[in-house]
Amino acid sequence: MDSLTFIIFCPLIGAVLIALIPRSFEVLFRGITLGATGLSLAGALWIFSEFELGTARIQYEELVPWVYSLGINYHLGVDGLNVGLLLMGALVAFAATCVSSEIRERQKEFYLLLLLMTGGILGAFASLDLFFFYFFHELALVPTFIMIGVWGRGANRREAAFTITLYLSLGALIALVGLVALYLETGAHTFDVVAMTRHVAAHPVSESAQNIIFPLLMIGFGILVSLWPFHTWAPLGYGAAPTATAMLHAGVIKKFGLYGLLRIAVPLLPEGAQRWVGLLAVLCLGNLVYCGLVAMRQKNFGLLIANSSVAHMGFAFLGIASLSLIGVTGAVVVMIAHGLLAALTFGLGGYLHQRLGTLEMAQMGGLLRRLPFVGGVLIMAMLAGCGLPGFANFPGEILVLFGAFIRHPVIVSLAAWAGLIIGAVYALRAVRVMLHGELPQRRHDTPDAANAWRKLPYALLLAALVVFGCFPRLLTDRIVASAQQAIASVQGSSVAEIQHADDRLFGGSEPTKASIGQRGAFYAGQEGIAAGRSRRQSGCSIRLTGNAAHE
Amino acid sequence: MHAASTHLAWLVLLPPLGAAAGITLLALNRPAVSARLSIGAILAAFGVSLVLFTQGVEGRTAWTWLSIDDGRGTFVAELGLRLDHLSCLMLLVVTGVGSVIHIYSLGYMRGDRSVGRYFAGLSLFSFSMLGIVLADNFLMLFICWELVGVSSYLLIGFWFERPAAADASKKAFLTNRLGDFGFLLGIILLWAAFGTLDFAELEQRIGAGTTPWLPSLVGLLIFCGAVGKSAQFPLHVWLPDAMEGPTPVSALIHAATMVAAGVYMLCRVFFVFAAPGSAAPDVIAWVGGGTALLAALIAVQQNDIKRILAYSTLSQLGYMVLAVGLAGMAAGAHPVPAMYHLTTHACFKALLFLGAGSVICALRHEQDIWRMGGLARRMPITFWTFLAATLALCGIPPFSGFFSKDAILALAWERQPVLLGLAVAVAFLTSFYMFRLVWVAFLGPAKSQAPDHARESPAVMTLPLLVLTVPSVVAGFWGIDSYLIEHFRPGEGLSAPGWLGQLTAPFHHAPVAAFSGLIAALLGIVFAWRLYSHRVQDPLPGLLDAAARPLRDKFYFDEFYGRLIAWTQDTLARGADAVDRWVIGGALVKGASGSIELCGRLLRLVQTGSLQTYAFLFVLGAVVAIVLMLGW
Amino acid sequence: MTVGLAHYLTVSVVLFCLGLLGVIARRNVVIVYMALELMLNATNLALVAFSRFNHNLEGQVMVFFIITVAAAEVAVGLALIVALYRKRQTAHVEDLASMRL
Amino acid sequence: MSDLTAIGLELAVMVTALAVLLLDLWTPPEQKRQLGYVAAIAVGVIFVASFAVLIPEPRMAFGGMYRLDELSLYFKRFFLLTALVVLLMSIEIADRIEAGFPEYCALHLFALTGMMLAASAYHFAMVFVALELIAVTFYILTSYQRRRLASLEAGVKYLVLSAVASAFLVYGIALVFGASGTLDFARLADRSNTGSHRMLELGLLLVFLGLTFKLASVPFQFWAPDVYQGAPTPTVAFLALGSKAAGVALLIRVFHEAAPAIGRGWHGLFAGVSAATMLYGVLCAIPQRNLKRLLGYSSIANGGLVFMGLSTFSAPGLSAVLYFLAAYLFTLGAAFFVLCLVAPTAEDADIPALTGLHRRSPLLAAALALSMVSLAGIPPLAGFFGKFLLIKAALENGPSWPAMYALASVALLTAVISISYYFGVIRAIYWPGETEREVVRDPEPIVLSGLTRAVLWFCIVGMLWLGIAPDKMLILAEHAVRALAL
Amino acid sequence: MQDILFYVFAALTLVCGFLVVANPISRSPVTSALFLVLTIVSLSGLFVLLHAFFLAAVQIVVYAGAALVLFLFVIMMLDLKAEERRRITRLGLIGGGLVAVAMAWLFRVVPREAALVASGPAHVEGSTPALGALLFTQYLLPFEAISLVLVAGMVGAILLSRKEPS
Repeated sequence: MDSLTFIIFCPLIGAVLIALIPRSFEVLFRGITLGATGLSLAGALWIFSEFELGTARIQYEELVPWVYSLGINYHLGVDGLNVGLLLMGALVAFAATCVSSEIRERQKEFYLLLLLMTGGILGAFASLDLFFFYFFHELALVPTFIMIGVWGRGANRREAAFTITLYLSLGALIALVGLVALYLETGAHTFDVVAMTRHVAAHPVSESAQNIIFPLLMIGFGILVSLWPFHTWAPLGYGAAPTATAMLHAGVIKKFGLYGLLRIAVPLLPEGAQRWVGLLAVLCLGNLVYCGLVAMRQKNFGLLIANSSVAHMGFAFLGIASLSLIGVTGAVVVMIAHGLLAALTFGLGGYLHQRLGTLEMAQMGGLLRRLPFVGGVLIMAMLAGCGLPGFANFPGEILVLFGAFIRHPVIVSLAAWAGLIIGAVYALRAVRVMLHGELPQRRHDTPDAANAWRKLPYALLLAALVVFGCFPRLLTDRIVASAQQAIASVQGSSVAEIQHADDRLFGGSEPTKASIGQRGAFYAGQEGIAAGRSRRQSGCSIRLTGNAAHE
Repeated sequence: MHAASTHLAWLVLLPPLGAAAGITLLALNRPAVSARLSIGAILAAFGVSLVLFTQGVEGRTAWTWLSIDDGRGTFVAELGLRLDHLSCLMLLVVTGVGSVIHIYSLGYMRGDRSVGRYFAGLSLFSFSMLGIVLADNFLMLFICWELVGVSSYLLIGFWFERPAAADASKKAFLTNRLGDFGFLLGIILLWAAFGTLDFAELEQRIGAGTTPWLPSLVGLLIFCGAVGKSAQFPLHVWLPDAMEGPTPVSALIHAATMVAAGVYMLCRVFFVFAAPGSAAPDVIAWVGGGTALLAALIAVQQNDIKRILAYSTLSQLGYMVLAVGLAGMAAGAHPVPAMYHLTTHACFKALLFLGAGSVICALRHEQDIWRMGGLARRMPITFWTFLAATLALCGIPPFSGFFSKDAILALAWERQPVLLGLAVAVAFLTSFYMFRLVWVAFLGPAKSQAPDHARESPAVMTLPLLVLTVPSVVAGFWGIDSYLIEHFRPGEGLSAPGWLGQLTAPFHHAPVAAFSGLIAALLGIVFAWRLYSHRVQDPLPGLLDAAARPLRDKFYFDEFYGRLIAWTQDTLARGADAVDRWVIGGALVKGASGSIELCGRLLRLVQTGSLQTYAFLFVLGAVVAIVLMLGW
Repeated sequence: MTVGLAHYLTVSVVLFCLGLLGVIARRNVVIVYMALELMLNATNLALVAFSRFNHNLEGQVMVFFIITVAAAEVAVGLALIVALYRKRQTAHVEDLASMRL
Repeated sequence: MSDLTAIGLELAVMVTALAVLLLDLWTPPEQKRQLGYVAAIAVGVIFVASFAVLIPEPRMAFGGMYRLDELSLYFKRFFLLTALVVLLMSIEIADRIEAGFPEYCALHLFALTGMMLAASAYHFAMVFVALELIAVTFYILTSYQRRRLASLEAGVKYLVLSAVASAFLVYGIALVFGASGTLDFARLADRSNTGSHRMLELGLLLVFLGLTFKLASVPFQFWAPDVYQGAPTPTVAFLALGSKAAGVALLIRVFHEAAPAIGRGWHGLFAGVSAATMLYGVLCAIPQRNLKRLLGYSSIANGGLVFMGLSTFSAPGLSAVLYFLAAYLFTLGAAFFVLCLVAPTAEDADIPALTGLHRRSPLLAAALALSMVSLAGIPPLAGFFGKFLLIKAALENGPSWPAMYALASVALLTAVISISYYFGVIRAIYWPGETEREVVRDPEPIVLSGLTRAVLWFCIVGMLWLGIAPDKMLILAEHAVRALAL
Repeated sequence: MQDILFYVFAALTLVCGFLVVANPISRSPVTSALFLVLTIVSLSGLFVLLHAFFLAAVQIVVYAGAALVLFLFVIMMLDLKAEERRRITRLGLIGGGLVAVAMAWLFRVVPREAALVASGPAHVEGSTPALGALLFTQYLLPFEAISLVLVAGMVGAILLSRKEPS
């Protein structure tokens, strides 16, 4: 079995195993799940470490023709855009399994669904075929629904489960229509992203079609990522979901839409992207500012982190809307960082809920005294959430802000406001109310994470956040070449726009020009574009030979 | 030798980080180990700094943290360390004062159950602060800037179970963030305009000329960072509250180093403000002067020993910022006075805080000066060192504060006489409130039972006091200013006179400034003596009547901000929440699903179950189909 | 005017619509069946007429099938009424509305 | 003689039906159930044998009445497999059939013969007779549980409404005959431009309306929920699958082969019917609490989807329809099979009554849940790929006829809405009950026989197979459509 | 002569047809059944006019002979008194009348376009042998299939109407 298939199928095979084992062997289920996600994690780590840097070539490629007449292939592969996401997904899945020890009843179903979700989302990230890409993502829909209903919490979990399911299906279907339209418009008769990209390079999609398909994908994927104003499902759903589901969903599955935008919408529809990113940038403010403000008003910790998770998505959108290499790279970093962070916060929220029976912040206080480990990790997570250096969110957000500034200066200013201040306000308020202050009498016997095993998931996620935060080149060196390729088609037409924006910002006065002239090839002098283009072509030729080997 | 030794800078930076990480991971519950780790790390950093300083090492060393080349320009974020006169001196201050305070903490924090956490925070702070000092580009500066903010947050909130401490830590962090917002925007703008964040390159490119409004805007935005960190008006409100942290923390962070980081940063990137045509220096000077006066006025009516010191810190920071602004007003100037004052202030203010800590410890955490008195006899070492620091602060020659403050007054005399007047007034107020403190707490009669049991603190606390007294007294003769001038104007600083020349230099250079400052200070002492030498109650409210109230209540800034936030941010948040709940979540989402369901409920009323109805609808449907397809 | 195809077709159409009226308006299932027979008979008439004027016998074959089917339908339908009557003593459609919405 | 080989499959089914009727005479009452197995095995064998039928090119028989081509063969196999599942279902409820179980099986086989004939009909007389064979048998089958008033009520409703529909159909046939002078599809295709065009159009429209009854689509959709609720479950399954597919087959034949020009001109009618049907089915289903009735509405909505594929008048659209039907077979097969086992009467089919099913029988719960997921069109199950193909075909037609975009968005909207009620069923199965009535105190496990398990697994595997590895079936469907020479 | 006969039969057909479905005097199913017989008989008269002699015979034999007897037989089982007590439903009558009239109006195309269809003079073709030949050659398959319909109908009628075993 090839390595990517191995990563995807470990959880799926685990699920089949669990389905076949009788209910009475309850001990086995958790073990199998840990083993399956652990193996996936190991595989993802291996791929991540063996990943060849500095190239946009697709690595670990696997290609099996699947449906001939439609041009659907089982096509897996990683490049910079998804290698980190894959690792993050596997890590979160493993951590989610670890924290699921709180599940006591109907373990068989629970772990089965958990593995299904995991396999699905890893498959979605590894797929290079539109069909499988979509297909794998949708595997998570039903498990989410059942998990919220059966193991969820709160009185309104019925409403939450239905809302999240309907909303996500709506988004997924809109995206599906966009994908199918894209397939039809390219005329390449293939769902294979690689082949499609190659085809589009020679025969671009007509501009009018791009202008229709891009917003379809933007809204469809946007709904999946809780783009404002289609975000209300997220707080509701995550507030009611069991811990592991919320971790996987908010952490990993939600990134699918962003990944789709980067992998498909932007490279294949450059003109559509040019035209619509302005709107995307404005909407992302809805996430950053508006949802941040909403998070400030929440009295329930679960809702607070859910809203904050929605708010953070704004950075990823902004990075994509920048259509610049720096911004897009930043967006990918944000995706990974937020995945880890969201999983961590939801994991901690789950711990608190399990121990306290509530997440109403008014009923907590001074918990840090009783929970030095969990509380400490929670403080770090909240600080990471407000963009503190040392955690992976910081490099991502910084790159996004820098990358998007020239195209959207005002929006970046407001985004920085949201990230630095609004984010800090609600994060610190939560810490203040829950962990600081006096410990209520009835909370005196709240136990901390007792042993290393209990601490492991939180420690793992936090460690990943810190490692990527301190050494962001682990991510960016892998991402850059692929991000460059993703926006290569946009850049051609983008140079003039950037120049225009630059002129608008700094005026046309001569001294500025002179100073700007010193920035090397900042303005994409002809050499710059030519270099980019030749790089792209060489990338293509490498891939071509790669495919030939498969065929 | 030199090329190799720039790498030594890493040895300054990394031990505290290692200590912080080590304590967090391994020794959180082992007080002795954590203390040793932390103190060892800061001492090591101090040792290396000393080597760097004495060897006069200059140059830079870097590690690429992030680098993205997009074919148009490169976004490089390096963790670059820059060694020059400015950073070497500052390293010495930070590690020197830091070492002393670390050791002092050993005594002060004895018996607390979270010593490990305390030292971890302290080490993290040292690392971040050293990072700011060494940074050679804006991004690294910003990173460490943020880390300083967070370590301050962790340390202020060290006793998190006290609501006041928890609130204060939150307030400090958020207020800092407000400044950082502007700071970050400034950095982004700089990068967008000049394509680099490296100080040296930026200095060149800005020097080459820009659009006229750009330096002003960037300068003001960058200054926002300093306003937050150095607690300048209007973001000064967090510093007094930060006194809720342990006293050594107040000494290290909120007196000597962190708050000075803003001023250090202004000096470090002085080229931004020095750009011709920039309006920023005027604003900076006025903000600094205003803060100095405001804080001094408030300090006059404070009764908490640490708060008095905190407002005094604010006031002195105002001086420094004022100095930077004054320096930037004219072409070709340099902000040496600000750095000079920063250095001396670090020593004597740390000493003051440690002295206050010693008193607080002895009185079992009593901080109200009106419940002290007569401590001079019971705690002689504390008293004499405290007095020395006070004299330095008031600018009485030959204590170090006189020289550095005089440099600022001289600069003001050169540039802006109105600001000189303001500065002199502040000098008067400074000596007034400081001697008020000395008289009430140390010299006057005991005002409560508390001082009766007071005893001199143990050696581990008094020794640091003594150590710090040395630079507080004699730093004025060391020629710190010429060392610094050498940084800004290579070659000019070498012609320093001997120490005796140093002593009399102020009176030669700008006699008006020197004498006015000195007279104001002496007047302040006299006033304080007259008013407070034998009082058990503050007579000032009686004398000033209604005017004393706003002073005591800090000019109502906290109340005003509370209202402001409630009016703006909370209203916005409430509005957003309501929109989310009622408009988006309610009207749109629930409305859509509800109306669809309603359609369904209405539509299925057609399914009456009656055969005749069905037959009728069948035929009706057929009629409609025929009409639609074939017409009438 | 000699009687032609149009005349026969008119009769057929009217008869068909009479059948429709019966199905809709009458509540006795037996009469509904009769109305259905009318509709089928109208069809028969049309087919026979077309057959004659089209010079094509196929229409008549069709009529043959329709008559047969109609007979089978009536047989089953009446058996159903018998069963229904045994169960419920009614042959009225309005009594048959237990399942709705 | 060659004509007889052409109808070999139908003959075999017919012989089986008659054999079952005859064997009934000598079978003791307690063993009558075994005759069900006989019928099922025979149908299974015929199904397998159908793969031995090779048709190098379309072949006509019985004077052009009957056409054997890939398309008809595809439908025949579909009907056979459907009948197999339905017969197995019938065996499960044999003890609840009052009036003669062997006849019940035989009647299904008669209907099956009618469907298979319909798939090959190439002449309006054949169309009429085949449809009536289906209809008359279903009159009997729906009212088969004659002790239940609901079953009788369903029978009467089905009979009267179906008869009205066939009156429209047959009047339409008469008009077509009158206008064109022929009933033969091939000749009609040649002549459709001569004679009275308006009368021909009116005739075809009436035929169209008559066929919409079979698909339970607008405007002839009202019967479905009532009949689904009242009729015996296996019959409902056959009605929803077989009868509907027969209608589809005839719609394809009539409007693609007999009158292609008019059909193509009427894509607006198809699209309009499609949109109205989907909306009607989905909207009415939202508040529905009875699973059988719910499936009735769902069947209406799916009829609309089928119409969407038909309205494209393109090869991808039609192969999507064929694929969708195959997917629908496994999906509904599983759903109705579960219903047979857990809900002996219609009242038991209330959705809240399913609470605790996962504890009573995990397999049943999983099968029902999976079929709901498939109906909702969510991967990895068959229904998803079917809907995917349909939507793709619709969008493909968009450039030439933009209204298809609107139709695709209606399909999209209804797909989303439909999830709400399909998932309501899943909720009932897996979630713990909320109200007092829903809480199952001491659930009684449902014991399943080996055969039952096998059938359920068959349906589940079929759903997964069509959802995950659609290639084979898609090739089959495309191959079948190629017979139409579009 | 033929034309007069046509008008007579046509009028009889329609009037009796109307009386089947909407007899203003009696709502008894028996009356309806009797008028149905009349309708069918007059229809077979029309068939004769159209030279479809065989069908005319079949019409009378099958309908009047078999189906009608069946109808009457069933009607006799029912409680006719109860039928009398039922209210008249104006709504059904009005609604049904409206759509039926609308339908008739729409179908006016049919007689109007008859001229296009009937190109030449009418032809006598309704000979029974020709019909039989057609039935057993070209129409063999549907003819055989219709027998299945009858079998099914028969089986069904027996199953549904036989007395339930107690």
